[in-house]
Amino acid sequence: MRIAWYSGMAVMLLATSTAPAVERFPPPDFSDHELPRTEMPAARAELYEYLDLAVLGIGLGMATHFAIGRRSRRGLFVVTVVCLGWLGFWRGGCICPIGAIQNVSLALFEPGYALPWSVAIVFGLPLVVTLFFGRTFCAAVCPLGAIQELVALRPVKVPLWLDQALGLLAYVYLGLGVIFAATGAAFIICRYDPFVALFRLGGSMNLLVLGASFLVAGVFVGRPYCRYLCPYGAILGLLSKVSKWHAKIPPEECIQCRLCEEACPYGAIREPTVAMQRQTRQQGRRRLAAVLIALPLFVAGGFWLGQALQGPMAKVHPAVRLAERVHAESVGLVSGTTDASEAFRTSGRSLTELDREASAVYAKSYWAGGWFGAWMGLVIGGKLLYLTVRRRRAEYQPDRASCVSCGRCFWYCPSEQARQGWVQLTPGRQ
Amino acid sequence: MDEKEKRLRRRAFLGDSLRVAGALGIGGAMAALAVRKGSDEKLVWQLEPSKCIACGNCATHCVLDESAVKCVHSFSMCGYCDLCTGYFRPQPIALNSGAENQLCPTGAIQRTFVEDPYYEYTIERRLCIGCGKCVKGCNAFGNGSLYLQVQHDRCQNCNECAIAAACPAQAYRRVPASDPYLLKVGPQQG
Amino acid sequence: MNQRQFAGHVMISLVIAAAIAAGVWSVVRIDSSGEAGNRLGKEFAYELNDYRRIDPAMIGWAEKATIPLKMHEPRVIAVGLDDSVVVAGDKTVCLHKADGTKTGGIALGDEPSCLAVAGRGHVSPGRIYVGLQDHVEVFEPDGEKVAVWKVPDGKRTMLTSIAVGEEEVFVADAGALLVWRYDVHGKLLGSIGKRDESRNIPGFVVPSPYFDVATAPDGLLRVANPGCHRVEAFTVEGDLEASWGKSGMAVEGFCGCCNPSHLAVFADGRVVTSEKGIVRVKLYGGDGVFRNVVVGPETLAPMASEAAPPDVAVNSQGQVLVLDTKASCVRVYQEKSRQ
Amino acid sequence: MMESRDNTVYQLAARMAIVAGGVLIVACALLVYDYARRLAKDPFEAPIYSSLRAALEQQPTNEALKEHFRAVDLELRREFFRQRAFARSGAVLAIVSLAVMLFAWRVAVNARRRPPAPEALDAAVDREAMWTGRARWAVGGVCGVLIMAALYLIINAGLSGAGGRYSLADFVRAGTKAPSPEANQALRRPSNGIGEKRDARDETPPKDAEVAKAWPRFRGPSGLGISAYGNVPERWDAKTGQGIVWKSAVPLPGNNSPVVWGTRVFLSGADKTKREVYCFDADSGKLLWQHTVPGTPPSAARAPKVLDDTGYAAPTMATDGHRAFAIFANGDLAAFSVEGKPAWSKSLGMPENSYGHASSLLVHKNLLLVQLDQGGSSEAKKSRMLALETASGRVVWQVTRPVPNSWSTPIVIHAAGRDQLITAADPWVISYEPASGKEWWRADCLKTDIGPSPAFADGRVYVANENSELSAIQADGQGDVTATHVVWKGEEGMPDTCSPLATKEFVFLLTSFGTLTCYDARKGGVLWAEDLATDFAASPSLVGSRLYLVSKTGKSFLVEPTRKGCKRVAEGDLGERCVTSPAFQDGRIYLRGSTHLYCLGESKH
Repeated sequence: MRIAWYSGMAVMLLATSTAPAVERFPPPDFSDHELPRTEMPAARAELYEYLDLAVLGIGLGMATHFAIGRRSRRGLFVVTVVCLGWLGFWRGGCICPIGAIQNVSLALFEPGYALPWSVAIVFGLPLVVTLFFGRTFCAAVCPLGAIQELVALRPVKVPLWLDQALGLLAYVYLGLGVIFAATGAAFIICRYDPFVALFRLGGSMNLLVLGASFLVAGVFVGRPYCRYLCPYGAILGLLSKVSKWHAKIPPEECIQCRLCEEACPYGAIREPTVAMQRQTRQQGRRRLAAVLIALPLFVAGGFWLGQALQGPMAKVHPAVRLAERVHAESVGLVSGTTDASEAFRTSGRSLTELDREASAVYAKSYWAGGWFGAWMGLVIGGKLLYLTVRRRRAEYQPDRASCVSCGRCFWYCPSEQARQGWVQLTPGRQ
Repeated sequence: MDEKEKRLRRRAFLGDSLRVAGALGIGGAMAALAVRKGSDEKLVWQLEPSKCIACGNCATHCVLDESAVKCVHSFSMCGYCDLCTGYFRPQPIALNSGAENQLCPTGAIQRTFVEDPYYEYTIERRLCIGCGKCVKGCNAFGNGSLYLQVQHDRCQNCNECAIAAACPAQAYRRVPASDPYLLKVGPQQG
Repeated sequence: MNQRQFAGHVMISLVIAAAIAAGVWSVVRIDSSGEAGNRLGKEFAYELNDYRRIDPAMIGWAEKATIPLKMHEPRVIAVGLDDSVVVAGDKTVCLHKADGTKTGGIALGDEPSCLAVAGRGHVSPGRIYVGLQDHVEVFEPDGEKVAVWKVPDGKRTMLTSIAVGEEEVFVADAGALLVWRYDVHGKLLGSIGKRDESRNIPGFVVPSPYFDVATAPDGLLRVANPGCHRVEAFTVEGDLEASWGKSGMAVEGFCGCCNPSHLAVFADGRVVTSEKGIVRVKLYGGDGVFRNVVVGPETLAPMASEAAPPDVAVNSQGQVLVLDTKASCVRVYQEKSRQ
Repeated sequence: MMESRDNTVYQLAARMAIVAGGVLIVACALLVYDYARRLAKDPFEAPIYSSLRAALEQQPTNEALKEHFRAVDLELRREFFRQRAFARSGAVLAIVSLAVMLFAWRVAVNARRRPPAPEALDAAVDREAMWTGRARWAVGGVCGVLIMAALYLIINAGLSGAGGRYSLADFVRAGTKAPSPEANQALRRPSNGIGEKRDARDETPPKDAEVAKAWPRFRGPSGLGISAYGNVPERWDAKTGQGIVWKSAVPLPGNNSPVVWGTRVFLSGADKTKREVYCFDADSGKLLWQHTVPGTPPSAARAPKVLDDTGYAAPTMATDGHRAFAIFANGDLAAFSVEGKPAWSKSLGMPENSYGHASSLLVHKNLLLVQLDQGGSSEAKKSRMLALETASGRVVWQVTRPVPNSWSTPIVIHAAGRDQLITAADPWVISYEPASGKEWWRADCLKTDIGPSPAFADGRVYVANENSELSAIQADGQGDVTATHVVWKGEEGMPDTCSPLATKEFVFLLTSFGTLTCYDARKGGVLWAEDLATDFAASPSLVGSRLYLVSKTGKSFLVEPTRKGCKRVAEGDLGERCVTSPAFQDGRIYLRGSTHLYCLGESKH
């Protein structure tokens, strides 16, 4: 990322440049006038950092408590509103664990970059909680999830096959986010965060329109960002699969009433399976074998295709774009200059130096593209594997990867209603 | 305890161990990345005045409607000119504060008489939108005492600063929050 | 599914499709790398191009030769005996023959800020005077250091120009806002140009470190008063005899806050000036009437952000020598009508 | 009772939601309107503002006008900040109304919340198998979309704004070679580079007389194929060695013709991977020096696609007596001092040329002119005419040409009192001012692949090509002269690669299969045609009143044309294939065969 690059540049600048003459030129010798001092407002105090982390921690705890322990939708709703207010509108949605993926990735690949500890906590805490309790972070704490949760008023059912296929986009986004952060090109997840402009009540019109379009779509398609794009959600979904105390729908015995499945706005509830026919089973086995054989091929093919993306990948980095532009200008392929090329020429930096930097990014992009392609191959192969392996379910269960523990289904479950004492079950009604 | 229950319990234990190991792994990895360089200093965005070309992107690419970047005046570098090219349009009709002579579109610079032949210029932060027009004027003819800085009472300190991404001179970098400005300072008087 | 439900589904599908379309449209339009510029109106743009453009008919000089310098940052130029070219910068003084071949160099302890070479009428012709921020060092042409002259009250001292007469040496001090007058042995004889209403001297206004002095054939000094956009003529005793110059971006005026930044005087009294901001070198008559342009910004500062003024010198051939610090060379100009 | 209460709540909440929704829509609409207005109407761009400012500049002392301007300015500044504040309050209003709407809507929904009544499912249907099956296909679809997107990116990978065909990799061969700082300097120091200028100082452009004596470019001093010397050999024979002064092997193949300046003969040669420039001693045939042309960014590592008939070094070199210039099929352009020191080199980018780039170079005064026509259609706007400073390689001017790829070489003529650079391509014959690239005139005369170069005599430009006609254009027009300045046209004997040769009296065309056609230059019309019964690629040349024609097999014909017909004066044989045009010097002819360079003339022994 640039941070390291910038600091490197700064060191070099200090080492090579002498103070320009003008900075040594004294101001006039006033007879009776004191030079004013330039007062600058201080940066935000670190105290707030602790406060934000505390809100995150308490929010996570409360959300888990209401989703797993108390099984209270109302409690979750309150946590949702509070967290949206604090982390979203008050703090402007920065820094969030979704964006923190990139900081972590940069820290992994750029030895000069130290991950700020607050970012490490923001990134790691929800992961650990998810490992034990499922996606309670998504349920109420994440401001991006919260705002979509609140607008999901008239959800329609997205067919499961489409839902699964679109879910792949989150892995694409995750891969790209990690790769571009690793090569230091950009933090694209932050760049295209759809709600950040809404949280700040202003900003570029494009971002506002993007946020509004997600909200409008979100009225009918529950949590479109979380389900189909959120890269952090993709990670949490994987972790949630192995969670120990994931939210369950029927507290005791499932009566197969299908109410919860109808009620879930996110299509996360899976119905019980029927016994397979022998023929299907054989076919399934063959298919599984085929997918297992194809999986390494997908990965290899992905790598091969991905490394060919070296050029376009490198171009995301500003240094590569600048180097190309400067060269193109110098051989007359393009006419005129841009702000960037003009700034470069006046900066006194040598083209060789820029080329060296750009070439380094370019060389890195080969591997970046390759690994991105391999990742996509792995994801697609893995998804096919998931869709091929047959699971057995005797009752209605949430799919742990897609379920965000929002708790909407609790109210609909007759068993839950009985347990909470909201209704009296009579043998006659059953 | 029958065989089945035993097996289940073993599985549960195995699962728990894995989860605990995973949690420790995540925590450990994060900790390792965080303490690696021992830099526990909080960082904030700032722009390097010596690289800035005053292109005006600061005024419009900030996530805030009113940009966090505003003009700053280095009093110790100023020439206190009567004809300040950061204050006056290139060909002013007269050297007074009439609107027809002023360079700043929002009228954010104040001009006060100090003593013959010196005038002092101060930035009215409230009105400045960070377009950098005066910076260009001052850099072209004067000492470069007008320059742009991120104002930390306004800056949201985004994870990736939107202006940094749009800066053609790549003049943005992170600086320690305890010393969040890159000020231009000339020799003090006397 | 009844008709109403169907209509509802169609509506919802349309709304979702519209939202997706709007989202994609906005994502495509996001200009995160700032390539589309700042989108501010033209009132927010600083435009000097109209003033930078110079009517080709005004340019009365043509580049005859270029003397390349092997310097990182040349700062000042002077013409010595037999039209030799002396350039200082990079903590050295470089001596060249008139045709540009390098003949020698003198190492300095610090960055030079001004330079002059004694002419034929001087007691020791060819002596090189180098100003280094707060003192003057005097060298023989072979590089031997003869003397070091201190400036009184050196706290605010910033030496920006030296002019060598036959018996005296004048040193312009942008910090003290006056011209020091020395005899050839380094004895301080006094100062010139201090604000004095009784002698009708307005004083120098020097808002930036460019403040030039030159000797002229009429025996008077020519001193730039950049803050007032004037060239002033003083007697060596410090009486203000005449002044000329007007401010303005247009070609006949001195542009910006403070110009001219450098000047040089021909043997016939014509004055060559160099300006910063709109980097141009111009020729004025001895009476201060604008004659023509020697070279304009298109050559000296192709990019508008390059604003530093080039130092200028003149030689006995009637040529103007312009020190192009960016390209690290001396450009030699010859008047077209004399070609 | 419950029912009715719920109903009331629902009614209330629903109305509230509708009202809040209305407010939200209004707020959003206002915001969008405000945004559009802000875009469309910058307060400071109000007409009154600029008109007042203009008026003030006219009358700088009009105090009333000043007051008026100040009042307007203040109002506009207020308006500017008002607009900004409006956006802010609009956003707050929108968010608040959104919150209210959501709350009310939720209450309404809750008031009417009923447990859903799902239809009974058929327990026997294996829905799991059904949806996973579909999902597999859908995943395949997504996979396909991703692959398509990747392929699109890979194919369109390239430099934005430069035809999309170059990337950093082309500029910086990773690690192989740091790009020359020259390219950067050329821009930083637009008027000249320093070291170069020193050379340029003692180096004035060659005088016309010097050029006339030399053979500095394709088809001689003016590119018209006319020798300045009459005393050149008429007969030679490779078998016997008769009339051959010397013969030297040329290391790499190339279909370019020799150029000569003084005692030096320049040639270039190239294959798929290497590009070289050779300098031979004109008297002895000794190879004085040879240089590999450095690959300068964005010189492409991959070899260009060329036809064998074109080769990798089809363009003939040019020289101005100080430097020799060569261009190759991959767009690499290099200058060497005649003594053999590399002067500069640059790449113009891989020409997109279906047969391989073949237009030769020429020098006019201090400019090296390069016709770089490329692309399959003129719509691509890829064709350019460039003028580079001979001393530095700096691009002095370049213009985009409305033509697709072509293979002809431009000529510089002097007609109608001005220097004209004549270029021929499909369909335009365009005349430019060589010093600036300004267009003088153009004529729509040619069709399809243009190989022959234009010819010029007596104020008229002649162009011809297979599939089009021979056109005689009066070179004193302005703008599109197709209808006004094409004096006559001819249809017979159209050449494919051989350029026309024009004199005051005649225009000669030579087809690739050996028909020499003679037209009346003044009035047009065929005077005669002669079948030489062999294949030709080289252009005809004129020595005195005689034509020299060299066939592909290396046989040469010397013919004396008259108005009635032609007389074959002599024949020669080079003994090897020859597709290049001869260079004529004092008593000598330099001719390049497929593998050797020949000097023809009086043998010394």
